[in-house]
Amino acid sequence: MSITYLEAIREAQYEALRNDPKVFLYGQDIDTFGGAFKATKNLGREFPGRVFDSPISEDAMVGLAIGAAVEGARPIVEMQFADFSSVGFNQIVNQAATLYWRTNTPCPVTIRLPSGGTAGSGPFHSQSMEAIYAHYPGLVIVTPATVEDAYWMLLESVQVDDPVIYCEHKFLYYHLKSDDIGSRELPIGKARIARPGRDATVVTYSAMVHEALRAADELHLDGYQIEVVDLRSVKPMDTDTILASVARTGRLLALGEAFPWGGVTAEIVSRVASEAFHLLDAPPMRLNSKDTPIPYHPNLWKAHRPTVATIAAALRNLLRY
Amino acid sequence: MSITYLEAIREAQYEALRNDPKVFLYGQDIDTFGGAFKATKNLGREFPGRVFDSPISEDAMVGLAIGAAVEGARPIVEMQFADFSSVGFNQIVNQAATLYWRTNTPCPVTIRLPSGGTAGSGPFHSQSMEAIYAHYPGLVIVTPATVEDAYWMLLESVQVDDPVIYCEHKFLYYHLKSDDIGSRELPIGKARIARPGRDATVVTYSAMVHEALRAADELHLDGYQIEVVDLRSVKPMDTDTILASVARTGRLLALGEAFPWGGVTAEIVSRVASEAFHLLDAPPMRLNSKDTPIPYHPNLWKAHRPTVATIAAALRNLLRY
Amino acid sequence: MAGSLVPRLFVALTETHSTRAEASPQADFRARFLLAYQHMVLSRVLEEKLAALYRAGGRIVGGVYLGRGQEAFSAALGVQLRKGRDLYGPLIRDQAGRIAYGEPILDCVRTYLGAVSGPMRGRDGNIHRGRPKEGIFAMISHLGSLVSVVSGALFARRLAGTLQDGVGATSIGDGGTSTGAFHEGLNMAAVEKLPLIVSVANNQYAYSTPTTRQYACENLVDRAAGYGVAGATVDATDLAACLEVFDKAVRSARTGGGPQMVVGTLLRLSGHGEHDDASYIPDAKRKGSLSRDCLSVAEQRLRDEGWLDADAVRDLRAEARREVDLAVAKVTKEPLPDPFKENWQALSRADLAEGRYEA
Amino acid sequence: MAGSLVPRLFVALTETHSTRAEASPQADFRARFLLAYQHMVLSRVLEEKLAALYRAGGRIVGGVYLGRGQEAFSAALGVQLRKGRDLYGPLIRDQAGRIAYGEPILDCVRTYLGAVSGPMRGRDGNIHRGRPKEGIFAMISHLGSLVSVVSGALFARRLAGTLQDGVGATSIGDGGTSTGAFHEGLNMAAVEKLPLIVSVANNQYAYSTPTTRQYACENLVDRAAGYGVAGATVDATDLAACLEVFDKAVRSARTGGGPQMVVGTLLRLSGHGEHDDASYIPDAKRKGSLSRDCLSVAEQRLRDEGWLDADAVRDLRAEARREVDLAVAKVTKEPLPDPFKENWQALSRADLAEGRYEA
Ligand SMILES: Cc1ncc(C[n+]2csc(CCOP(=O)(O)OP(=O)(O)O)c2C)c(N)n1
Ligand SMILES: Cc1ncc(C[n+]2csc(CCOP(=O)(O)OP(=O)(O)O)c2C)c(N)n1
Ligand SMILES: [Mg+2]
Ligand SMILES: [Mg+2]
Repeated sequence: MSITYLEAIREAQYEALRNDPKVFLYGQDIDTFGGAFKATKNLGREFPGRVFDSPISEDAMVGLAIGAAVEGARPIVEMQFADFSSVGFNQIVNQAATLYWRTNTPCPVTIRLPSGGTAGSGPFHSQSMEAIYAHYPGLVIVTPATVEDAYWMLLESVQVDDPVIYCEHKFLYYHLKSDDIGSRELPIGKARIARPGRDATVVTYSAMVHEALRAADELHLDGYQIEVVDLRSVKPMDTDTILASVARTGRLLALGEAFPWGGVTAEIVSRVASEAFHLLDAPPMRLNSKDTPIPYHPNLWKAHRPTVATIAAALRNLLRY
Repeated sequence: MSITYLEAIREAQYEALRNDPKVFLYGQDIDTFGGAFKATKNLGREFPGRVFDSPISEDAMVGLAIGAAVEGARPIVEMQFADFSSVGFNQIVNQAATLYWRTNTPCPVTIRLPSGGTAGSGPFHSQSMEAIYAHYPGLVIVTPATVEDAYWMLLESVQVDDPVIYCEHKFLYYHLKSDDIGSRELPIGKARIARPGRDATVVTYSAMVHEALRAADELHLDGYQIEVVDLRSVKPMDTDTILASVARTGRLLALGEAFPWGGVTAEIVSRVASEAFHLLDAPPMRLNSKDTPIPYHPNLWKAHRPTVATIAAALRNLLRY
Repeated sequence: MAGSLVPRLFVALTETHSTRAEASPQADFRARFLLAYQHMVLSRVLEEKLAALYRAGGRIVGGVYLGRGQEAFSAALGVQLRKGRDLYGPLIRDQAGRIAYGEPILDCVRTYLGAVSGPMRGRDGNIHRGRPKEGIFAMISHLGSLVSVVSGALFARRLAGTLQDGVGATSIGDGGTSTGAFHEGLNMAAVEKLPLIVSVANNQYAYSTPTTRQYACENLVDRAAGYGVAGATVDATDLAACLEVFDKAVRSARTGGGPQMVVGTLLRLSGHGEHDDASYIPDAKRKGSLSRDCLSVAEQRLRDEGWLDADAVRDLRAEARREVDLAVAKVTKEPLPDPFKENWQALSRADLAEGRYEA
Repeated sequence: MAGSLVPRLFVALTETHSTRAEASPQADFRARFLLAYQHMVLSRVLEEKLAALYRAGGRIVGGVYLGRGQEAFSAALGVQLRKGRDLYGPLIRDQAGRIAYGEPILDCVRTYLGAVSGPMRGRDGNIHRGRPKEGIFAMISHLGSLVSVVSGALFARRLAGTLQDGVGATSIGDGGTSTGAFHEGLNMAAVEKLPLIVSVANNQYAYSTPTTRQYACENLVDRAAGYGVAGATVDATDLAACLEVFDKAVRSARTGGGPQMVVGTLLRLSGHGEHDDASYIPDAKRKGSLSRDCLSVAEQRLRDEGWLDADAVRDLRAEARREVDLAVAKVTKEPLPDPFKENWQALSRADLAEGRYEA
């Protein structure tokens, strides 16, 4: 019996609700309906009075969670899609993120952002907003890439006394399976070597970890050993693990699904360039999605985001150097 | 008779209104009152029926401007402070920024963001949001650092058929003066060598250009020639000019007033590291504000943002390398 | 009137419509009723086809969102609008209103199928379509955000002196009224006294969420007074009533009455999308008074008035089916987007575009 | 009751207040009136001092925002709240309400002067202060955003079973009602049937913007019905009327009446901030009926009722002045923030903090 990435998110919320009466869930269509993606399936029935359907009011959803957190609650807010957090943006970056620093009052709010592209989702149901939130002080941004991390990092997020933006990738919901959720391996803030190698390092996160692994397989046929680092959380970013990997391989490709200006890949490359300049045998490279909104039609969507083919091509250039 | 940075912004809007009947201004307290900073002083009287006081509705202010732009108008929206654009965020990044790409309809909206820190302004009247907007496709982000650019780039912004986020720095409003607004030197998208040098390059923008110039003066006493590049617009970012400067100096400090995670400085460093790796004689450096909200009290605020002292110190480290 | 080809038997009525000034109130009403009904039928048939294509799989990627049951409310507003001179910001369930406004059904089919020939060129899909320069806005997903945009277009026309008696209309659902964007937009429209009609389709659910979890007022029309705008309610399953209420609202907006809020009550007769069986809607509601199908209600009226007999109705549906099949057949042969032919630029000013570190 | 030291002559009344259950309605009203008046005086005197410090320059950095003229409306709500058991989210012009709720004036002075000993430790200033864990929230600048936050705190207490008869109150201005946050927050509070009191101080201006450019309804209370919440209006210059309306609203909220919207009408008797001479307010308005100073109105009533004679009023002001001067003198000697002693961390979890590439 195996468990999917989506089921792991559901199970983690089940556990969180079971372990701590202070936990409650607030979001659109998450009670009876179990959420647009069924990430809260049956939780309303299993935990009566602790799972709430919200009006379509993202600003107030986050505001309500913040006020509840001040009173010691540990709410989990589900955004129906990450893209809609744009209308909850202010409460997240200016209210939740500043509360502890301003008033010494912890703000243990977890905000789930169903993120990333899937075929046919279009410009407003596909966004990856981790860089937007990571830019603001006062937030922790996690980006699980595995079933195990989806589970353990969500549980840990709920326990963190600071606001956590939990970016779950919709592309992994159903496809990604594991035999079980395993045991907690790493805490938030530590990256993971998803695949050891010696010729080049790909530093990435979320769904792109799997594209990178496939590209690494492809290059393995040519005899290259590509190391893949899964950041797990983009803020904090585990720079030590990144630098250690680059020290081994001397080559860096920063890979992400978000828009190309700024963002996680720029942060990765600039950290390595600043702190491990002499470990680099080749100029560090970046690969992101294109600088346009995310297209609806699969023909365009597939070309908008990095793919195994473009990642492999980038790696070949990096290795050829 | 000299003109301040703030007056230049006012004059540019005067010109824009005078040159083109399609231009109108929409914002809080900008009509009779002339705006919180007086950037629209008398414009309501000089152009009756074209300067409008808005309700406190940033989302709708931007939405109204977008709809007007669809009809061929060229609105200028004043946010009272950049920080409040957080509640207009969705209309900016999802409606204005996607309109042309989705529907082939140009969206010539200019949104003025009074940005950056000043003593005693605190966490919600001091923010620099250029990186937040630059991350999203479909927007042009300008960051004038001089009286001349404040004037000419605002006029040019209004003429651009795409949404322009015009980040004006409040710290420069009154202090920064020029004898006249001169003539248009460079278009949006081209950076400027604010000070030529040969030992190290500081790439920066907006108010930090002036801090960098002072730091350069300081290092000049030790015989160092620091080149200062004023980006003028952070998106597009004039990478050629940056690379050419780094080719001359071999050393890079990316400097900005925004928060340290991601943002303009990460983009600068990663571009240089990727495209001019071998031009660098030392690891590229970054200097930003601290990773906390912007403090209210001057003692803290002065320590939160880069200063001549910290910039000079960073440059010394860079040169010592 | 519809850009789609118009069944022969309606040409006359259509003309009556377009010259309605002279026509008698009764003839005028009859004409609009028949015209709206025609659009409702075409909309229903088109959406049934889309649903079938969705179930068949393969061709339609992403979701399908139907206006089933809301055709009367949507079309009744659409027939009041003059393409171009009036502005329209349709939302999720406005296929009938789109047809009535004059959006060719090819725009719908091409957008659902992602054809490059469509208005969205495969870049956006399904209900996220429009031609702003022709007066019909392309909604983004964020609910409520069109209210201020349509208002802005009216605002600009008034400034430019080109508004004349033009109006703008946009739709929202019961759920969408909870957004800050809706509030800010409608309040601003009221402050600016714009000729904006906001049609609120209260179909009892926002996705799976019942109105009890969406608002606490008696009736959403109670909000009109708080904005200082005119408010009206209507049984949205009754085309005749819808025509009346929108006729009044649009007239009032045209003649300086300011924003108009029209709240229609009905039940969503489909899932939120075709992926959704709406099993959360209790039988009581499914069988309740709100669950009347506006199309049957309209057909009953047609028979009662003797305006259209069963054969005519059958012909009309057949005609609509032919039109829809033609459109689908045509679009199916059209080219799909080609990533290598895309310019991949979000800005109109190519010289200001960036294209670094991309896939 | 005020945490600030209480003038001797009020101890008795204060006790009457705290045991008001037994007291006669008249005695109770008199007690609350006198108590509220005391807070109003202290607030006015404190703010006059802040304004003086601002004009003197040097010590206060940034703006000063006064509640001058709004003391009655603000204090009348504050005296209804029980610190800790009830929650309070004051806004720009609630100095009197803060004192009434029990915020020590030292919190105010320390925040304005940026003393590390204050609740905001120099990190935030002026009106952006509070002690959330003690029931008083620290507003961020973005208007409207406290409505949902205070609602959330009530929501959590109800979930935890600790709410009992507790209520939450927050304030907004005429301008703040135009924000999406206000709409979403109040609507959500109504859906959740929370014991929330929203006091709307319609002081005719939002900074320089008159209400004609802010909303188009007759009276902002017209919005209450649209949210399905109770609505009431009051002449906010009349302390007696304010006490009555808030007494009713808070009682109703305590006893399951759901959210309460109280709209007070008055004129802002200061600039938006002390930097603003408010020259945009026409003389007609300045001299109009709304321009009554609630403090004089209250003092008139005190004399009419024979509750307090001129000497007592003088003593009271003198006492307040002493208290304020003491506070300012004390704080002026306290240490200012030291960047080297700051931990410069936005997270409570130091191990998750980043600190790279910083100034
Ligand atoms: C701001 C925002 N939040 C969430 C969503 C996701 N969403 C899309 S449709 C929908 C339900 C809309 O309900 P309603 O407004 O009643 O319209 P209906 O579907 O019933 O026609 C939701 C929650 C959205 N589109 N925008
Ligand atoms: C969302 C947002 N936009 C703009 C501002 C800037 N601002 C601060 S106070 C103010 C006027 C507020 O007017 P009102 O709500 O009537 O309160 P009053 O000052 O009259 O008490 C404005 C526009 C803000 N604080 N928040
Ligand atoms: Mg609905
Ligand atoms: Mg006001």
